[in-house]
Amino acid sequence: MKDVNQALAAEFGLSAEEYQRVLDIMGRTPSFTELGVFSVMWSEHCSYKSSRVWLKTLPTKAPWVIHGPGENAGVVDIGEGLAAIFKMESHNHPSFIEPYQGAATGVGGILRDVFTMGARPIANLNALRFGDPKLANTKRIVDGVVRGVGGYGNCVGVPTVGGEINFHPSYNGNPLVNAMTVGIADKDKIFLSAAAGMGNPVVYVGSKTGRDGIHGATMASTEFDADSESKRPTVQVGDPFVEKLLIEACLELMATDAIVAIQDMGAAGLTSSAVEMAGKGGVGIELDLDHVPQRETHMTAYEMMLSESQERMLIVLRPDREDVARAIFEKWDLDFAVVGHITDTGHIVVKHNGVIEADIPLDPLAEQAPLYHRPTTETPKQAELGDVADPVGILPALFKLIGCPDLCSRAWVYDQYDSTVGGQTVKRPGGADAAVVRIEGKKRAVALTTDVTPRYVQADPEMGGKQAVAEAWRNITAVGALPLAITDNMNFGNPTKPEIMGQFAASIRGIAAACVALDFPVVSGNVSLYNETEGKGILPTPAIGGLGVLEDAAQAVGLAAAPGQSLVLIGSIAGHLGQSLWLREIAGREEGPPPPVDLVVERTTGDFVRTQILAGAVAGCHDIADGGLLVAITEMLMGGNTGAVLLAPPADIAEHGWWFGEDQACYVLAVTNPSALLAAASAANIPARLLGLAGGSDLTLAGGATISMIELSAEHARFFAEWMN
Amino acid sequence: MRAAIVVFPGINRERDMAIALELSTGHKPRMVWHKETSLDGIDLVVLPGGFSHGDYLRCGAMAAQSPIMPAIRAHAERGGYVMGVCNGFQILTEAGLLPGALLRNAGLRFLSMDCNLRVERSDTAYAGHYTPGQVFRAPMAHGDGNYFASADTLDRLEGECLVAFRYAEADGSLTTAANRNGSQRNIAGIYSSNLRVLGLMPHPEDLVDPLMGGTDGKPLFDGLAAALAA
Amino acid sequence: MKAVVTVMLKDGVLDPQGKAIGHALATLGFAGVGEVRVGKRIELELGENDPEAARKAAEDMGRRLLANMVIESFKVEIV
Amino acid sequence: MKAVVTVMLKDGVLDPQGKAIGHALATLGFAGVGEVRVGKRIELELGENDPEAARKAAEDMGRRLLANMVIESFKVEIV
Ligand SMILES: Nc1ncnc2c1ncn2[C@@H]1O[C@H](COP(=O)(O)OP(=O)(O)O)[C@@H](O)[C@H]1O
Ligand SMILES: [Mg+2]
Repeated sequence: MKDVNQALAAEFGLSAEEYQRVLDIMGRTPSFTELGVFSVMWSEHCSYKSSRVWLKTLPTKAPWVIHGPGENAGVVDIGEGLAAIFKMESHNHPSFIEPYQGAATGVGGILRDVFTMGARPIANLNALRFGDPKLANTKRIVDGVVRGVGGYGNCVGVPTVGGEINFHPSYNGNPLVNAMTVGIADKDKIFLSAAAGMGNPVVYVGSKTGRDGIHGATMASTEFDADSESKRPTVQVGDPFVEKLLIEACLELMATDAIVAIQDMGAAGLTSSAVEMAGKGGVGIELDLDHVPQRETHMTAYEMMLSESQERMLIVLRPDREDVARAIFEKWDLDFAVVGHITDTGHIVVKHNGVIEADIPLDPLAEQAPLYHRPTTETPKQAELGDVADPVGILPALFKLIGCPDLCSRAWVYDQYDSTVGGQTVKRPGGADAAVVRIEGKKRAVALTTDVTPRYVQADPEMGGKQAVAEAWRNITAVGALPLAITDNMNFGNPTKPEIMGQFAASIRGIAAACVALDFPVVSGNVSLYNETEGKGILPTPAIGGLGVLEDAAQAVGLAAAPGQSLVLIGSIAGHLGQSLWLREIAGREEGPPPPVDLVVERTTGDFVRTQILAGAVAGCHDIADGGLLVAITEMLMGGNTGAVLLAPPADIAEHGWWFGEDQACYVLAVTNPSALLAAASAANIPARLLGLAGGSDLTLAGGATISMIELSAEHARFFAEWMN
Repeated sequence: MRAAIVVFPGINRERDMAIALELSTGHKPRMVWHKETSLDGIDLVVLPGGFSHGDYLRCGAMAAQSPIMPAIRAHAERGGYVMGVCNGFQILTEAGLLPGALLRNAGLRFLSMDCNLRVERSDTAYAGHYTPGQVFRAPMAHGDGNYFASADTLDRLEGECLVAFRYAEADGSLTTAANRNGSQRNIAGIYSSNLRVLGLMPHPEDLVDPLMGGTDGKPLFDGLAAALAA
Repeated sequence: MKAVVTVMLKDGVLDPQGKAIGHALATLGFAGVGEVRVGKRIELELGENDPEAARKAAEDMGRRLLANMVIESFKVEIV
Repeated sequence: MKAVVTVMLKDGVLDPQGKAIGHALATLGFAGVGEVRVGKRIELELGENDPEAARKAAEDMGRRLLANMVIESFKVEIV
């Protein structure tokens, strides 16, 4: 085995200073295994060394928050003694290297983060970003990722109910795969990972350990370069069947009183789970690797400690409950092995073949973990856009937009995801601004969404951060639910570049401001940095996963408008075309500042809309986002298989600005009694305007321009079908 | 009616099925672990949807070898009622309790969307609350629902009127477009010769509540409850 | 002793996977590719040392689990 | 000319399917079954008549489409 020195430390991704710090902590040259432990625990992925200082500034508290960041997932009180447990996590690098397995194991990993806390997973979402659709490689990655998300989620029987998929050349070499899981538990039966109890057995359950994904955590913490090829053997393969058994077995065990602490083996496998569990509990832990269930022969301590084999959990049991636990895992045909015990040494001690392979003090490992205040430079503000002429006219632009890769129907994607298993899916993908999933046996439901508009964040990271949170809040509001909390997945480029770190810091500022203004705290999240290939970084992509609650699922509304219903705009449109899809797709420019977000207006407008929905005054509701008002209207009409006759825009706004501007805090409502709604709005001082009447089979503008909905729907459905034929 | 749902490792629509059955019968079905060996006192045995044993090798192949299978076979031979939905249908064909096999969907992709099913006959315990030729909606969610059988098996099924449901358009016409998974003769579900064993790919159990988008699937369970009453 | 069980779809059972591969190969520019059939290769480590016993066991496995005789046929090879 | 491309997972890569099959064989009472690995067997009709050219073509197909070189390896046989 190589001898341990600075060169090896560098290979393991530790800087010279970091290695020196290891030497100081150990007071000697670390063993190969010890160096491995330090390198993964101090990797960006596990230590958050570049992002921690900023993450700490996020608002994480509210009366309904039971556990914020710091646990495997966030936990919020949703009433009736129930808690929603959720988190989003990235699997970007693995999905580039092996799209199917990368995406599949990403779903598996986030599921474990949620059920390890005692929740039965009830919904999955996935936020995906890919490169230029014209590239064959993009097609291959999209196909593999979508199959992988479905392959794993469908098999474990958790409905995949929502997400996003967008395209931009900046993701050519760095696709983003962010998976989110939501689970439900009794709020007084939450399981945590802090180990306790001198001598308590430490139990390993699930799949056997192989040489999978060794150093995955460090891989997830470095830029891609030519020799990423050589990192390929670390690809992990997921086994959703075993995951399903693991869910059922863990939930069965959790119904007993056997568990002291439990934690999934995620990134950095046995190392991070053992270190985090003992560290959080302020105890020590001793592992005897001879007892670790192994798939391969002659595995070294280093390999076993760093393996990222999937579908494994680590549990600290009450000593007198070992047999109860063993029986449950044997029933489910899962491995069950006592691999160690809790000590009072404050050290993690790893033995193999009677030899002590590692002995590391836990406090310094955590407390002296590197923490960087990386230099930041502010992103320069974009010049105002000024007037942009309309080169094509309204309906031709609509036709082009409705069929473009970023706005066309996503049915090809979600038709491959089982969205109904569980029998509780009230609003399926495509049916509403947020997915709505009822809690089995209750009237209550949760509303779920993921959102971010990377081109806004690129143009103005702070405003873009605000907008991402605002849009998540709006989407939850648009189904009638009360937004409660978010999880975030911060996907950025190389943090050692000041302009990248500047984007990160500014978007955190924006996210934080929006969370405060909207009472929408961050309860969990994940950071993925170094999303760069040959120096080219991705658009900054702080994906937001939002959760809201509906006391009665029957009150949820979708986005479809039915014939005979009036369309009413709530909110005010200034015709903001900067960074709009119209500007990119029709005028061929990616310029200008993103639409401004006024959080006070956002809140008053949304609260009004929600009140109207809960009062039963609204048949359909859709917020204005990508593509603007006319795209929103068209989506509502396609959803209800109807056309509409629309009224003229106000005289003081350019027509294309009115129809395609991406102004924030706006909703289109489909109602049977428009005058009542308009009256209520003016009484509440909320801008509102009658837009037109749904009906017929054509979309007709004031002045007579018209297009058949059949044509629009066909164009809407075309892209993915043709692309993937 | 006393119903049992067989729980094979990896199935995942057992709770959906239990909800639908309880809604129509008023009783919670008994959950039977695949390692049990008796079904005494059970009128209806349901093999639910999911991915038994991960759908590895062939969907349903390993579940068809479960310890509970002899009891299910005996129950069927006794003229008992057995319903297999999705993975349950695959298990029944693998076990030889229904003819044919379910191959990979023609498009090689998982299909999750509502489909229209045409009721081929309603003089059975399962379809009694539908009318012949009626079309109802049901979610489907499968990667291997492409029904295949030899030509003579198909002709026998048709001859004995053992086709239960076919993929159809809303107006009942049988088109290739409606037959998304490529099944022969648009077959979505079939009966055993005595009409007591039913296998179907789509999931009526997931459409029994207006909140979930409709109640098109409920008549199947109401019909069973009525036919097997007491 | 190692047994290799090869499972192929019977002729007449259409093989969408094979068709898709043939199609993909054509679009990749491989000319003149005719029929493509896809099957499974299952390699088993057997406790047996007697080739005949091993073959019998493998054939038994093929019939009872590894192949579905309605749509598939299989071959056993002892290596 | 006919080519047979056999695709197997690389050693060390988890084979969930093989694992499940091994488990099922054991419950069926087949004793002493060790590791089970499952791969694909792809039979291709090639327009080629020259064995060497056929092999080259098949190997090219293996690399570019039939095998996922990240986790799989393949063998070509001309028959
Ligand atoms: N961007 C973020 N915002 C808020 N919390 C975060 C963020 N990134 C990570 N966290 C929190 O830090 C903790 C560790 O994150 P992570 O290592 O991803 O969890 P796990 O190890 O369970 O995958 C989790 O509680 C997570 O919610
Ligand atoms: Mg975790």
